[in-house]
Amino acid sequence: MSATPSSNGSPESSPFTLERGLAAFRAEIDGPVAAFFSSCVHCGVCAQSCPFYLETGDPKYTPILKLEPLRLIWAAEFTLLGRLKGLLGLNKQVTDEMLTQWEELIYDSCSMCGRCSLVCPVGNDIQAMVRKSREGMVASGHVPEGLIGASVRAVQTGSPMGLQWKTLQVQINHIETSTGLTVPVDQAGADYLVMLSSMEVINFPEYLEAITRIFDHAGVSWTLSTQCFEATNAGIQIGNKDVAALLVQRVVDAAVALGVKNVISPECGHAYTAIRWEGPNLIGRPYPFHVFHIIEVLDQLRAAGRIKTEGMETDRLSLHDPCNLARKSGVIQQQRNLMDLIAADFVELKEHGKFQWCCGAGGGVSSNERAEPLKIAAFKMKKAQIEEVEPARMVTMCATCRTQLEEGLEHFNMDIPVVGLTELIAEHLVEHEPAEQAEGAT
Amino acid sequence: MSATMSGLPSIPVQVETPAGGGACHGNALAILHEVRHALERLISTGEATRIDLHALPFGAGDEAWLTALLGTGEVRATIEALGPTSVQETAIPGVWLVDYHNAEGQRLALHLEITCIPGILRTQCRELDTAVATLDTRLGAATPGGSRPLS
Amino acid sequence: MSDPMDFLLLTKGPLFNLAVTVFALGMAARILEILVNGRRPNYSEARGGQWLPGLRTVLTRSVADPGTFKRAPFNVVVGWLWHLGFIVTLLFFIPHIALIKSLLGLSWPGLPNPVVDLVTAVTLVALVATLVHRRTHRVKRRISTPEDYLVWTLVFLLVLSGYLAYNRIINPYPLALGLHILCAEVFLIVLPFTKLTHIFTVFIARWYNGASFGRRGVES
Amino acid sequence: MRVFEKNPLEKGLAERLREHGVSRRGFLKFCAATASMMALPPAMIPAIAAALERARRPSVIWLSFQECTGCTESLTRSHAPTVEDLILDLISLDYHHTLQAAAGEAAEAAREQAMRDNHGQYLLIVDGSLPGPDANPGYSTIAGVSNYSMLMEAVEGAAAVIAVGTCAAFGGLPAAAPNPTGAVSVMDLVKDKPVVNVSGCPPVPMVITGVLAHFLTFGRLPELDEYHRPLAFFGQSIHDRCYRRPFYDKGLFAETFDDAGARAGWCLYRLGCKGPSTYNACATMRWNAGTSWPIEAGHPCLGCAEPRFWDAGGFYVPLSVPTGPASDYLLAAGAVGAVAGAVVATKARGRAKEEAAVRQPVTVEELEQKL
Amino acid sequence: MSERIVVDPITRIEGHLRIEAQMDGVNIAQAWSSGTMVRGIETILQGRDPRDAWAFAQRICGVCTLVHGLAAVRSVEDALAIELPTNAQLIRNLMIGAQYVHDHVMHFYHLHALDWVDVVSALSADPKATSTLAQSISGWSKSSPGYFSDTQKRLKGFIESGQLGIFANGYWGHPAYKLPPEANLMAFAHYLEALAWQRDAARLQAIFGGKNPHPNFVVGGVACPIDLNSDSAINAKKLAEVQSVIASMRQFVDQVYVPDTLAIAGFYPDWFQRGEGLGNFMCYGDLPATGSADPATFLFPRGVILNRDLTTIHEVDLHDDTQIQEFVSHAWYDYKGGKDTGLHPYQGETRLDYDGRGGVKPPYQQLDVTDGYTWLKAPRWKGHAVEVGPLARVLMLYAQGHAQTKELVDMTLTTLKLEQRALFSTLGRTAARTLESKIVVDAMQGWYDALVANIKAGDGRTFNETLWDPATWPREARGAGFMEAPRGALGHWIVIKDGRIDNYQAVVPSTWNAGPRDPSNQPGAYEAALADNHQLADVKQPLEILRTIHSFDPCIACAVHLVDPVTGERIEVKVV
Repeated sequence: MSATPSSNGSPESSPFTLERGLAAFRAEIDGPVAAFFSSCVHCGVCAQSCPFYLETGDPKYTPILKLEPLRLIWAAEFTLLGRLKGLLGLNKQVTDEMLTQWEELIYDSCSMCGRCSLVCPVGNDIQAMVRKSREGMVASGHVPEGLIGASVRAVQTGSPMGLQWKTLQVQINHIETSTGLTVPVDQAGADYLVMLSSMEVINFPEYLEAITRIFDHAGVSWTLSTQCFEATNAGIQIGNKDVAALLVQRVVDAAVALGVKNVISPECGHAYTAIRWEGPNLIGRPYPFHVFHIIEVLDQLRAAGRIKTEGMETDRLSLHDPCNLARKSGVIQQQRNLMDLIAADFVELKEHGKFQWCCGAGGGVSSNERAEPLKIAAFKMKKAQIEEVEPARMVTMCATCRTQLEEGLEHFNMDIPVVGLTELIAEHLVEHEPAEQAEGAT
Repeated sequence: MSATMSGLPSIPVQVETPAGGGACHGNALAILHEVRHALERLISTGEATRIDLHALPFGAGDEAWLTALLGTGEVRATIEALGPTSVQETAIPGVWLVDYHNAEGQRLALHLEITCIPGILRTQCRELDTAVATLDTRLGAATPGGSRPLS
Repeated sequence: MSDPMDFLLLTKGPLFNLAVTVFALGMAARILEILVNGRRPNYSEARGGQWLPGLRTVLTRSVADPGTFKRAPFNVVVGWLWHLGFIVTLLFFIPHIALIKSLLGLSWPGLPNPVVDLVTAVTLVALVATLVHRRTHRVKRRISTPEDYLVWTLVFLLVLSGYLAYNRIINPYPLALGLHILCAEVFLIVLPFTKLTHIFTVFIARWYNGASFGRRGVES
Repeated sequence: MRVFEKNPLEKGLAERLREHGVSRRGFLKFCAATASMMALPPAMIPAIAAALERARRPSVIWLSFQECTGCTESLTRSHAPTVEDLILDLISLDYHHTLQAAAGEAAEAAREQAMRDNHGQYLLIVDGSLPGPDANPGYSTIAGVSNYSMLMEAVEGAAAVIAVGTCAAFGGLPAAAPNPTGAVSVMDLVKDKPVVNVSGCPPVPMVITGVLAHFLTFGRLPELDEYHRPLAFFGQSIHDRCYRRPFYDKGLFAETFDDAGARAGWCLYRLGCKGPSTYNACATMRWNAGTSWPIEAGHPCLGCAEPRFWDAGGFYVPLSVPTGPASDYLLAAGAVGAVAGAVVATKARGRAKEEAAVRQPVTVEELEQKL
Repeated sequence: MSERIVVDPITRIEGHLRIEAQMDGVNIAQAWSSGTMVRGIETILQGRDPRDAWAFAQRICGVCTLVHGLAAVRSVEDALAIELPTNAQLIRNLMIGAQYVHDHVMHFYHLHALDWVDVVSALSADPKATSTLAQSISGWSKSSPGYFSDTQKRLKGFIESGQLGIFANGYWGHPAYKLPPEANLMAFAHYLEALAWQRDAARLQAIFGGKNPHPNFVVGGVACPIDLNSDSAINAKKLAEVQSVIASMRQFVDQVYVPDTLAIAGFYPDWFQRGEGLGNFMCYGDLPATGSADPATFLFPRGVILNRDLTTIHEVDLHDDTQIQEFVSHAWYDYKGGKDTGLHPYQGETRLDYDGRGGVKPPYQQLDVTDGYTWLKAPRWKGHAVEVGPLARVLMLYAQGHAQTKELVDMTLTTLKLEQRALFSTLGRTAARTLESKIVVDAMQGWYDALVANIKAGDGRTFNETLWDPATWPREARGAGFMEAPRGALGHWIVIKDGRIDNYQAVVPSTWNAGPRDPSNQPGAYEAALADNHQLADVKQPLEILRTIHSFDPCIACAVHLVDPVTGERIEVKVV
């Protein structure tokens, strides 16, 4: 499989230059990077954790190899030996050709799932370094078109899919009609600002409805913001902190404008990573609010006894942990607590939690049309896992994962529906008189 | 001037000697295996073997351990030539300990011989040449007035 | 300088000083390169601590997770075998302890020599196996650089020369010991400038990893 | 090598012994002792007897240069053969400062006479190093003649040269750093004659007599190692033949001279024993009629039979420990390295920071151009 | 110019000694003593581990093989104030004692006897008469006519072989030989017996020190541990061996050495009238009774006798830089402060300067005695040239009223019908050596008994570990290690800095005795002794010179080993 460079513009016309890229690479090198490269022994164990390698069998997808441009710059400029070699002109240079070649490795064949970072014997955080490498790739103009498109749309329209508030408003109206509940919008001083992802809004409208019902049931003070509803961050996926910071700033501005105490990240993995972990650093200061994933909030409500469910799903359910949520953010037990509320026949995939396998779509792979074959290949890992435990349905809590699971299972003709955990919870809420509930809510 | 000297006092201190005569540092055991092979050779082909114990790295207790293990047999002989040489059959028939000392009693060599009779015990053919002459001389000295050989 | 004793004294004297100098200079530089770079401030709200998870990872990363063990049993078993063998031989062979004591003033009890000898033999076999693996496994073959083979050769020669010297297979002994010390010196000299650096930086790398994940509430 | 042809009237050893009343058994015993002394297997005794039957006394000239007379003293401790048997029955010691009756001119005359009478056939024994041809000849003279001149003159007619003691064999103590007198070994100077090195400080007495006995018995020199030492005595290291070796193998070491380990006879490696790198016969022949040897008496081997043993690290420093002040280098270089590393990293960081200051943020407009 | 006699090499000594004597008719008018070999051991010692110093220093001499090693060890122990365990002190005393007796017996029979004994004359002895003579002087068992007959036969066979070996070119038949053939035969027999005996005597050092020559020592005690239950330590078996060696030594001294000395000396009364020389004698003292180094407990006392005045003993302080000084005005060295200055060993400095200081280019016939003529320095005590050695010690003991010494000296003088004045002579020196052997060998039994008693009392300590590690040492320290070596007062001075040897100096007995003239032209002991009433019967066979020189038991390698300890500079001198 050969990489198809996406950089179609001629170098002269492009604002992105090799120098700009190298500077971006350079800016990303810190102590951990130096420690990691100093420690790599070329053992190849990282390959054994990468679905892209495991399912293609092509050794070029070995994770550590994806970092070669970053490593070369570190070796040449950040080490004594490199400086000495540099005086003699012995250092291997990072070239445009090289970066062109590496574009596929850094974008198409990496979902930044972070599993390699967890198995590397010397402790190299490879995923973090892929993230860093993408900064250089963007600045030098070596980025897949799909990701550029998503980024441009996200900045220009507020959503990577071009979704507008009016579309969402239609959906809100529909929910209010069907549930008889009010979806609070721009409620200043609410406890929670709920963020959404475009994919949910478009593909899984039941999510918003579920939230509306659960929060109503639990008496949670929450709101949406017309100023900003999109939590996903194409800047993280493409790997550019300028774009990412811009998008994070919108969330922060909305939350600050409404004066909320908490922001809830939707059932979307990278959105959580973006606003929970990277956000404050992108804008260069701590938030005046807390950030939670919806699953965290639901589990808190459960623990507080504010969610009462009835009935159990009787078919065999299994759970897919989104990488960004579980491995990269430590939200692992919460979803299991919630599953225990409603699933009578819950079966774990063999490797789960922090050692779960990626669906293959994260890290912008799903926005990168060119990577479709790789994405499907990588999914085979998940598929094999699912086949092992033969669930009737899969449960997850990330729209990207859910889409990938649905598409992938369908691709392999497997009749296993995929549901979101939040909706599942909503389905089992104990019914109360709406009035009573409304009183409690006010 | 007094020519006396103090007598050798008895050994001044009591020692707890381990049974067997001394500690084995490891090499004595290997020798015993070699002795065993030599004995088998002696039985099957009649070939005699000599082992020079002096050339082996024995610890302080090794030799005592080895000789105690081999034990003491029936024959013991002392040859007085250039100092004493003691020949001692061990409790293992055919295994002899031949201990050569110089005139001052310092050991020259210590051999284990695996043979029927150690060579040094046998009468030396070279000296038989002079046997008759020596006897004649002595006879002559013993006979008043001198005597001629009987033949 | 063809004389074995001259050779031994050269390796025990000037060359050793040189090797130690280059090693100390290089290794200190390497570690400072890392530490001076440091980390950028992190403004996100921490879910867990850093120090303890970092230290925890320094230890736990030595043991492969079950999935990796299942998928790369050779790496795990042989890697363990020869690393352990190397460390045992290096740190628990009496003459090495004496050397370390003279350099650092630290000392500890050693292992019986036959144990070390056996461990060394196992290490050698394991090292050969790693080379075969490196040449035959598609990933390892793909990611291997000349440096990997150089380092393998040095490590192998180092262990082999020690084994030959201890078992007195090369004679005279001053030559054998001198060769072993020379191997150790070359090893020390290249250590800071090759992947051998990981002997020291692995602790830093693992700590950074553990701290980063630990901050996010994950035991890595 | 042709030897012993000069004096056809001289009687063989067996006959000489018989004349002072030594029996055939005594002779055989002498042969057994000789075999043991030459470190030859007892199976060689008949061959030794046959050779000694005919052996005549070779002329031996013993030159002493930069020495301490320890080697001669050692020779007199030999009990098989004894020094009196050696000088009366086995060799003709025609020049030897410490033992000879003559002095001054008479002594020199005896040497010159022996060299003339036995030209090409005498054994030349040397103990002590000597100032080399480039050193001041005044550093060591005998009868007004420099050691170098005397050696070269005596070597000319020698059948072979035996360098007794580490000084003669390898330069020894006088050649230890900084070698103030420019001392060299015999081997450094004698290239056209066979040289046997009987090293040791001093050599084991039976090794000196053993080499002489070998020459006497077989009329030739024994097989030598690469240092020209007789393999029969220097073929194995002290360590390989040490009775304390099992303790080394078990990892049991004396830590000091009077601890329980020292009393129990544990290995002396940690006290600096140079046994592993020292090739000599002490462990089997032992010293002073088998009375003891250094390790048996609790002291680590100094390594005295090896070249440059004086400069091979402290006598109480384990063999594996470097001879130089490596830990000082470790500290100093570590400090320098730390600075260098810090400078490199800081420079690289500085550059990255400078670039960050003038960094052009990526904009959507730029990205759009790529589409 | 009148005739100059040169004797080089002086044989039957340790080392390389040359004597030049200026004749005045048949009399020796002046003599010069020259050590002709140098090695530079003190320079070699610089920068090394002080704990290693003994091994280097020991190789100063292989004959008095123990003394330099022990003096070196003691210098370090003095510098660091290390206390010795009692057992270690007693074992060292036993080793020193064995050294004395071994050395003195070998000197008498193998180095000195042939000056008095005509080996060739022994061929004409009557074995029966020899036996009668031997039995008349001693109860020694080997004295039958058959024994002497066998010895004579062996000698005859040897001489008839035509290869005289070590006896070739001796001054046989020289008119100065006075012994009757029977005494010569007896002495020759004892020459051979002593060779055998000394091998046994040397075993004592091997038991404690691993080997002889050059037994091993350690700073802080002895290397051999004591454990009666171990095969690898000093145990009952080894102690019994020690006892048997001591017994054999005592027997030989009592029954052979002492009687032989008296018998031979009886034939040479005139040699009690020449060959003394200086009349000044010095001892450092030695052989402590206990573990402490308190001179009051020494068997050999410390002090100086001047001008043969036995009534006044002057005190000696090794650390006082005005007392012991070395001069190089007639040696092949130079001092920075000028060749006529004197330096105490702590400040000792020496620069090899053969060509610059009067060395004659080899090969040479004659030394330039107006300038440097030896590798020996000239040590002086408060400016006095002094003699050290057995005569000094016996005089010191005698002057202090040591009972056994008085008894032995008086017995000797009575037996030989001599006055006390006869002690100050060539044979007085030789006799003193014999008598002190008797004193020491008797004392050995006492040390042995004390050692056994101490072990029985439960004290097995042999080594003081507390200051073994150089990390425990002060940054700077200096000490003097002294000994009464068989040949006389021996001192090693060490300066330690940062755990390494900064300066090392040895001033040895033969430097005192064989040293050259000093700046005020006072001769050394040899030179003075040779100028004391010596006539040569035959200038071609200067046997008389050998007699007096040998009476000192020269040990020249000891005396010449000095190379610049201050700068460590190696001076390259190209010979034009």
